[in-house]
Amino acid sequence: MHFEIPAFSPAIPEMVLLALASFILIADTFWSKKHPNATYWASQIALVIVGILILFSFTTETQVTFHDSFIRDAFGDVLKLFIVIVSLGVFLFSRDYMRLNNFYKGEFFTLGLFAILGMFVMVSSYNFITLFVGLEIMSLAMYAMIAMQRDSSAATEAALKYFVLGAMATGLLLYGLSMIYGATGTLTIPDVKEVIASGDVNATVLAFGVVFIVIGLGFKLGAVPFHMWVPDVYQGSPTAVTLFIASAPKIAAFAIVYRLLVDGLPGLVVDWQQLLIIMSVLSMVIGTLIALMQTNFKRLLAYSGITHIGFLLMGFIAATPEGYSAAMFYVLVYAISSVAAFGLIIALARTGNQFEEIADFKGLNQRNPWLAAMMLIVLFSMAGIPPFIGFYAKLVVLEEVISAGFLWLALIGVVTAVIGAFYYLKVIKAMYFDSNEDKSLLPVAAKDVAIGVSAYSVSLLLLGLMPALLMGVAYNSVLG
Amino acid sequence: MSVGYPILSTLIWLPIIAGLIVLFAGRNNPNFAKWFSFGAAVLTFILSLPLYFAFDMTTADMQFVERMDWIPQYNIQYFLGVDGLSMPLVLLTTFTQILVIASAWSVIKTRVEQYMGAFMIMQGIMIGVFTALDSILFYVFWEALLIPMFIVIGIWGGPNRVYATMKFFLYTFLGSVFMFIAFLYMYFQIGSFSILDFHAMPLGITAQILIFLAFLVAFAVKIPMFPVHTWLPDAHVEAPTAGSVVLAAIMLKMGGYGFVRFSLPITPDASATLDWLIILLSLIAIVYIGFIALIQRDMKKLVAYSSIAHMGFVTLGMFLVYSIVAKTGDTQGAALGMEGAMVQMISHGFISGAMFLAIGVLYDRMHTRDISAYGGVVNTMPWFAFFAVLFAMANAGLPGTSGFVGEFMVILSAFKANVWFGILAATTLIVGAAYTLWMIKRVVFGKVANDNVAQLQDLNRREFAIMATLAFVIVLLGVWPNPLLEVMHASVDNLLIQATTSKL
Amino acid sequence: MVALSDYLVFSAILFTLSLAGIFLNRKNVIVLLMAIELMLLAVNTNLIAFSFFLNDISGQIFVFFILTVAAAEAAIGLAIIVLVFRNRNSINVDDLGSLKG
Amino acid sequence: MEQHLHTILTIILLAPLFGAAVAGLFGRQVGRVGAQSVTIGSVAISTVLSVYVFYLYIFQGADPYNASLYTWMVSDGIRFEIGFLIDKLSATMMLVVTFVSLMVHIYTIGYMDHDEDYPHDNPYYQRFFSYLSLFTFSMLSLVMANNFLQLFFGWEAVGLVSYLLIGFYMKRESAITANLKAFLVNRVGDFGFILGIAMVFVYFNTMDYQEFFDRLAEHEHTMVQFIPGVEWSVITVMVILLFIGAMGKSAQMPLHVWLPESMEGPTPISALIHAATMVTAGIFMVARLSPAYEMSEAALQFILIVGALTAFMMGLLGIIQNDIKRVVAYSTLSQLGYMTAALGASAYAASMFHVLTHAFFKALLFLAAGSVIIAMHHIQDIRQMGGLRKHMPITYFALLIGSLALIGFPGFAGFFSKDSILLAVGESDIAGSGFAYALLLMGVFVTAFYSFRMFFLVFHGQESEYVRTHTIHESPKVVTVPLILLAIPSVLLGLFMVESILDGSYFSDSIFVLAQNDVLARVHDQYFDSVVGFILHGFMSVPVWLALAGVALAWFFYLKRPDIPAKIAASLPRAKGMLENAYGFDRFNDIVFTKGSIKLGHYLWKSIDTKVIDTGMVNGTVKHIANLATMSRESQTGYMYHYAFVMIFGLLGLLIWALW
Amino acid sequence: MTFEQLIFYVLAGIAVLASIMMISVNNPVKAALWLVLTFIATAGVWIMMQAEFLGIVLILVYAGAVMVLFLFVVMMLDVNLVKLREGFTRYLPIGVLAAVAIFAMLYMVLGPHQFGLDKTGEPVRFAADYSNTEALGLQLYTVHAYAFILAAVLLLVGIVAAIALTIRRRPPHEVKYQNIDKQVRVNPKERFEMVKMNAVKEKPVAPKQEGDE
Repeated sequence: MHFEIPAFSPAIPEMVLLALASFILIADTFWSKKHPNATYWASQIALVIVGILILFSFTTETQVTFHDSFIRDAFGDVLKLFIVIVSLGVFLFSRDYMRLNNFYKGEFFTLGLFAILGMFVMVSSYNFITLFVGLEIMSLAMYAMIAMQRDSSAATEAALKYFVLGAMATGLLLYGLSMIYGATGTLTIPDVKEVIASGDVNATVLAFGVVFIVIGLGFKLGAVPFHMWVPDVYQGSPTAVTLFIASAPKIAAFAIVYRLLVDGLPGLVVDWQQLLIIMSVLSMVIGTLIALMQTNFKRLLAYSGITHIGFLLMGFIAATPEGYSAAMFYVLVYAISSVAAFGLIIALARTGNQFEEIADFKGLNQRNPWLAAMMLIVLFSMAGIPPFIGFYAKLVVLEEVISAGFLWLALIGVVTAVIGAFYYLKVIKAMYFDSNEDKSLLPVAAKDVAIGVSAYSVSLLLLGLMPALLMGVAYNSVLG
Repeated sequence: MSVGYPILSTLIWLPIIAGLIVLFAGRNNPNFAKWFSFGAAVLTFILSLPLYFAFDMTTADMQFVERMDWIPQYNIQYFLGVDGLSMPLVLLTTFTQILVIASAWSVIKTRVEQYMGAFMIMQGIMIGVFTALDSILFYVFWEALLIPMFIVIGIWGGPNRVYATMKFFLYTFLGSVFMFIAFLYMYFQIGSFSILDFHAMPLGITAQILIFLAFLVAFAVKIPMFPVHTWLPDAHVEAPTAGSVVLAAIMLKMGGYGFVRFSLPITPDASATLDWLIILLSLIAIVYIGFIALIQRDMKKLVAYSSIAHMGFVTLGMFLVYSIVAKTGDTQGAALGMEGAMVQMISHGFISGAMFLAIGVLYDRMHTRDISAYGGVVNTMPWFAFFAVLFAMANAGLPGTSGFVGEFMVILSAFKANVWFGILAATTLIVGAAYTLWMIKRVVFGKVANDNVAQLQDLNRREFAIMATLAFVIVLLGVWPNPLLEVMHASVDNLLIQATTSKL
Repeated sequence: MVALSDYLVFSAILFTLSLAGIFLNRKNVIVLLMAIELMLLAVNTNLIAFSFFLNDISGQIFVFFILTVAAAEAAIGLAIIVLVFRNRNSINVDDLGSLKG
Repeated sequence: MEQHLHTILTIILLAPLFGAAVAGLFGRQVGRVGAQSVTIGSVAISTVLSVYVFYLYIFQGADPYNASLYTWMVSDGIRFEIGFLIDKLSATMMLVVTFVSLMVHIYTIGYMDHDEDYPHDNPYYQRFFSYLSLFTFSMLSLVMANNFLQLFFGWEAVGLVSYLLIGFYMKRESAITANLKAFLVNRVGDFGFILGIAMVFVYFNTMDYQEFFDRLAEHEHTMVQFIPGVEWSVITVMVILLFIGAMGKSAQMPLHVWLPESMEGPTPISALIHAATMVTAGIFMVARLSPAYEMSEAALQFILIVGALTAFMMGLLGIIQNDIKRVVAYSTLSQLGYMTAALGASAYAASMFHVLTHAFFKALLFLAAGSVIIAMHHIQDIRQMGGLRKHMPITYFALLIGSLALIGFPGFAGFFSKDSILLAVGESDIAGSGFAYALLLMGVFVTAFYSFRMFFLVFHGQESEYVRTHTIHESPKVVTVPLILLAIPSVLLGLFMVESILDGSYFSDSIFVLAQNDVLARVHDQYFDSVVGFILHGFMSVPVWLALAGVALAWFFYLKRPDIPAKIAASLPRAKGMLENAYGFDRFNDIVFTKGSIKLGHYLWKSIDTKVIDTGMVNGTVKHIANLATMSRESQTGYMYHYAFVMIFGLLGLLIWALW
Repeated sequence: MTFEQLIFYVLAGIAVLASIMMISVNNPVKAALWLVLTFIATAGVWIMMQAEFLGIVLILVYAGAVMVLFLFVVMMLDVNLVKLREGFTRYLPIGVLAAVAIFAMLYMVLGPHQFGLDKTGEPVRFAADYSNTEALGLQLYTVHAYAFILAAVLLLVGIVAAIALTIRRRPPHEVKYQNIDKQVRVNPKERFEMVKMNAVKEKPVAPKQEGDE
């Protein structure tokens, strides 16, 4: 058998990340006693290095290696870069949070690095196997990170729920993949596309497989009716992990949806489009409705996240390159907003007041106007009010879905957006209009967290003023 | 047209940047916040004057145009310009802003920098609304305005402010998203978000009607028209004085502006088909709301309702053209209604602003807006009473004040369109006078009602200056509206051509 | 001769039974996990059957990875169950309802 | 010459405005003397210049002057101007307005010197002068107007000032109610008026009188449908709408209700507004637009009937009034009815003539009444007076002259104008003129009766308790001099004018009458040979005898047998009640319009705005969404197996969907 | 029915029956054992499909290791079985209905009319010397090397996670750890201190009186 050594260069960021993560894993056991912050800093440096590597190796050309199981393209690089950007924030905010809640552990960062590696693998996956393995690396690390706060019954409950349901979703996804394999005889994504395009396939089986795949993906994204884990996990997990779950994995999940449905199954667009429409509508409606009644802020963000996924899916429903780029833009915006939102919770959290309930935010404007303003930006951005970037995210997906002829879907979208605005306003109301019995000032606990979270929040405004920057990135990376 | 600097951008961004500076630097330094805001407002006003003096009245084209790419992916541009329809509104905004800032001088004591900052930012955004010629840019400003207003009502508002501000926000947000969808739909058709391109695009009747209805919802909420008006009284009642002023004087105008900038030129056939709806709602607003205003016990609520009735004239005047054309075959008389509507907007800006400021003056002293808590204010505050009666008369449409001009023009035009329109519109002469003057009677005249009234102090210099300025403008426009009208002739004529040229 | 459909239907039965198992053993987390293992078994059977009839080894490779993953997953899952039990002294799903609404 | 005249007219118009502004805005700074000097000075300038203009037009027969002062606005190709149309009609009115104003200004110095409602340092005094001057300005702008827009300006401006003046005692609840009522009732008239202007705009596309007159013929036969199937003549509808405005301003039934209550203002105002000027604005307007009114017989009929009814019914009400000012007020209403009736009979000149004479004698009456009120220390009830004759002889004679003029005693100014009207109506042959004539004749009797009832009760008979216990003396010079000045024209004015009025030479072409309607010409031909002859003829005509009968009856009832009126009143309770309620107009208005509007407002607010829209649509939607949200929220039970079930059912659903 | 079919049906039957037992028995230990049986029978089916390596792996790794882990956990946790069985049949009808419906659809798609022998044809039968393990290995270490490495990473994550989650460093007050380093370096002076005290005679304690507190 003739074997060719594959080109490694496209995977340098992954390799470096793996090496650094492994190094830190080992090193952590030595230095964790004396230098509790060493692992944190090492992880951040590792991320920066990887980010720089991605940035510097960026080309618009597409490279496929490892025998068609790995693809490096502009699309993937951009997503990876944003995963890094988002994760930098996640790590930054986590450290403080874990210290505050007495479960600071080096493993958190190493597992985080491995999860990021899993995401990278997902983003670059070009066959079902790597896609699946990447997904599992990420998921397993994530399960463990949730349960890391071992003494918290909420955290363990969340971990268990996430784990069981996640495993089930994986089973369904695999069942779907097995059917695609059965119908096309290949596991490689571009080959699947070719075989389907040739027409020599069992369409029923494919359609069936697509249902299972969509369910699996829907679960990872958190789309209704596969969303049930989302609120519980967001609420139960330590905020540092919620922050992680709500941001970077969404980017990765977006990537595999794109790889599978768009790269792999464009021939079945009629099938998955229908399914996504159902999920999108349900997500927007149910997510919005349930969010209205929430009192826990993290849970509220979870439901709002479900709604956002409904919007995100509209980009796929449009089924045009512009639509995908719109969805990509949306997911990037959503990830940044999530980091900012949860980061703000961490920035505010104190011993004895975790700032998880909406009621905790009462009178925040008097107690810390700056962070209140930051939260205001984040919430309005999420609500889709200009001039914040969240508005443009909605703008592009709505435009694309209208261009695809789904005017009614866009209408449902905007109506839910209006109803949804109510719950964001509820939080703003608490911050600005209500007064708290506790009128004491709430000085910033950790400067780095405050600065970081402000950077993320302000970026929502700045990007909103110059949306073409980010939009162009998404646009060019999908359309080439 | 050029004045040496990008005038429109300056007018938008100068106040916004000033507002941000105030927000940051004004903390713990309320005096700085006040003076800086005031200075910025005055500067903005001065810088806005060339709009009028360098304005070319002979053309309906956009002037002072600024245009550059903003979001090239979707062909969205940073595209600004004014014509005779929007330029007066810009000046109204810059002018009112000075009074708004001044009105809060000693009244707002908590978080002054946030208050001033919010209003400065609001000003920039409002100017953006009136000058944006790209629909997305327009929408951005349109929606962004909700944020500072929401905050202002919510923080410095009355006891029921949360309900009011939520209602305000959600109502207007709900209205405008349909407009947003309409923009997206039109972009999908022609690949451009430019309003001028929208004007020129062909559209089928079904599409037009849907777009028209989408616009209608957005603008009707903002104006507001019956039956989506109930947010306004609530918002006004709860808002702080300056908030009410901005709300009544400028934000309501955005709805009226929307009709002339979007509905009429973009969907002329739908407008022609559905003009009866607008006219019906306008007449309901004029008559029905008048009666409701009559029985209000809260001064602000009363003025808020009267605003709705007055804005009924605006919408009525704008949509008379089709009835007139249907009846007489040409547009003779329609321009009168249209210009009347525009004048009514400007004039209502001053008058309602003045009314709210006057109420604010009382509220600052007595901390109630309940009519029954007053009586005989004239005995202790003669100057205030002078201005109050003047403003009330203007509100009642007395000739010689600006309130008369627009109403007069619209009534004439309405009568031409349909006798009954004219008759119903003219009932405002009676009802409008009834509610306004009845309130004046109960508040200003009569014996000193109680000890609180007896201890009132008359206007201080600052308040006097504000009131006098407004009174001057109101009377000036009343006795000589021509300078205002001549800038809009060309644009109104052009608008009428657009509105009566079928797109089918 | 055993037809492909026979294998597939067999795996479909296993798959269905795993779903039924979820319904029946809704309270016992461990049995839930076992039902999921059953589901993976059905998936694997599917893949192997296709691989057999397509004469393509990659299906089996996939199964190999799925087995690997499932093992790791089981380890973590059980670790979590242990943690839950330590916290609540129960693995009854009914007791895991503090997060809701 | 033209430029010269233009400047003069501008000064006439603006001088009072300047005075008003100075006195009003800088009252404290200029002080009492300053305010009165400025206002009186400026009105005096206007008066002098008006005399000059009057001289130019009436005696020199100058050509009508029609020019624009400035362009108010241009819209839709129509110019809305502020300008002057000066001819004999407006020149006369200008003189009346400025002269009466001047008198009132002067009189006010004494009358307003002390006021119990205000402390002395309150600038009420300056304010009052400011109002008076402002009123003069408004009225001048009305009469000098050359277009409908300016007419409406002046129209509303006098309404505003009357509002301010009536409510001058702003602490009195009655005053501020009255002024609100006055304004609103006037607004009802203006409602018709503005619609009339709208019709002018629609059919004539101009606001300018001259253009309007020139185009009248075009629309002689144009019809308009207000209600489908019913066609009306455009001109008829238009002039009736305009006349509705006049009904409000000139207090014709049923829009007269504000006028009696407007007596809440200080007396000079009452005199000014109600005698000479504001209320005659309506009459003036109809005369000004006579070319249009002449084209519609239906409108003329309407005007005639309204006028005659007002003249009679309002006179009746004068009988039972006890407030001295109210008596005069009702007499004003009644006299306005006469003027209006004259308009209806196309006797515009006679109507204007009556306006003039009435202006003087009614001003005289009011000022005399005011003088009495001053003397009585602001007591206005005539039952508390009596025997004042010897205390205040000048006032006594002034009031006597005024009353004689009012009842049309031959030789007095009122006689000529009133008799012209009666004769004209009698000569008129439009439908309803007979009925109107009868009403007017009865009105003459009634007028005489109530005028002298008041006169006798005030000056003759026994001194009342109050008069005996207080020192009553004649008013100061500033009060009596205007009385004397006004008494002169009240006696003499008619003598000089009657001929030129009747032969149509006075107003000549500033008033237009169709030949077949020209009743005054017929009157002139039939009854007029010379002034003396006219007076003699008067003595032999029914009206004068009716008037004398009225005087006699008043003498009998109130001086001879004061018990009879009470008995009559007791025997006719229903008639008395009706009169006391002023035919129930106020009650009707109160119940239907005031309370009705408030009820309607409450209903609309509570049931539609609050209930249907707010509670139902807005909050209802919110509630439903909230309910739905709560329900959906319960789906998230927290139990993992439920989550799994949902996923499985989701799978099932999507499978079914995909296979369908 | 060929012999091959017979074996298939027997194995499949065992697997199905065992899995039915697994989902319906009360005791999780028994369920685990039934699952093991299912695995073993299924492994037989796999081997029939010439996937010998995977069949063996299934038995060794799955039945042998994973299920043992399950059993270990089940037995370690003292689970109240009675409570776990409550309402066992509550969702049975709807569960069966859903399962049957899903199966019906799966059957429609995967059944004989789609994948009958007439549709797919015969599978390729390899010669006896064909090594399934070698074929797998070749692929695994060449084409799928990347995935293979990732699988290693995955297992590493599993290890790290499991350790991080379950290892308990108990706080010092609960458990006394022996620190030899410290013990060796102990200085007697740190442990023993001479204190000089005056001889004081203790005063007798006053008898407690009532109401003293």
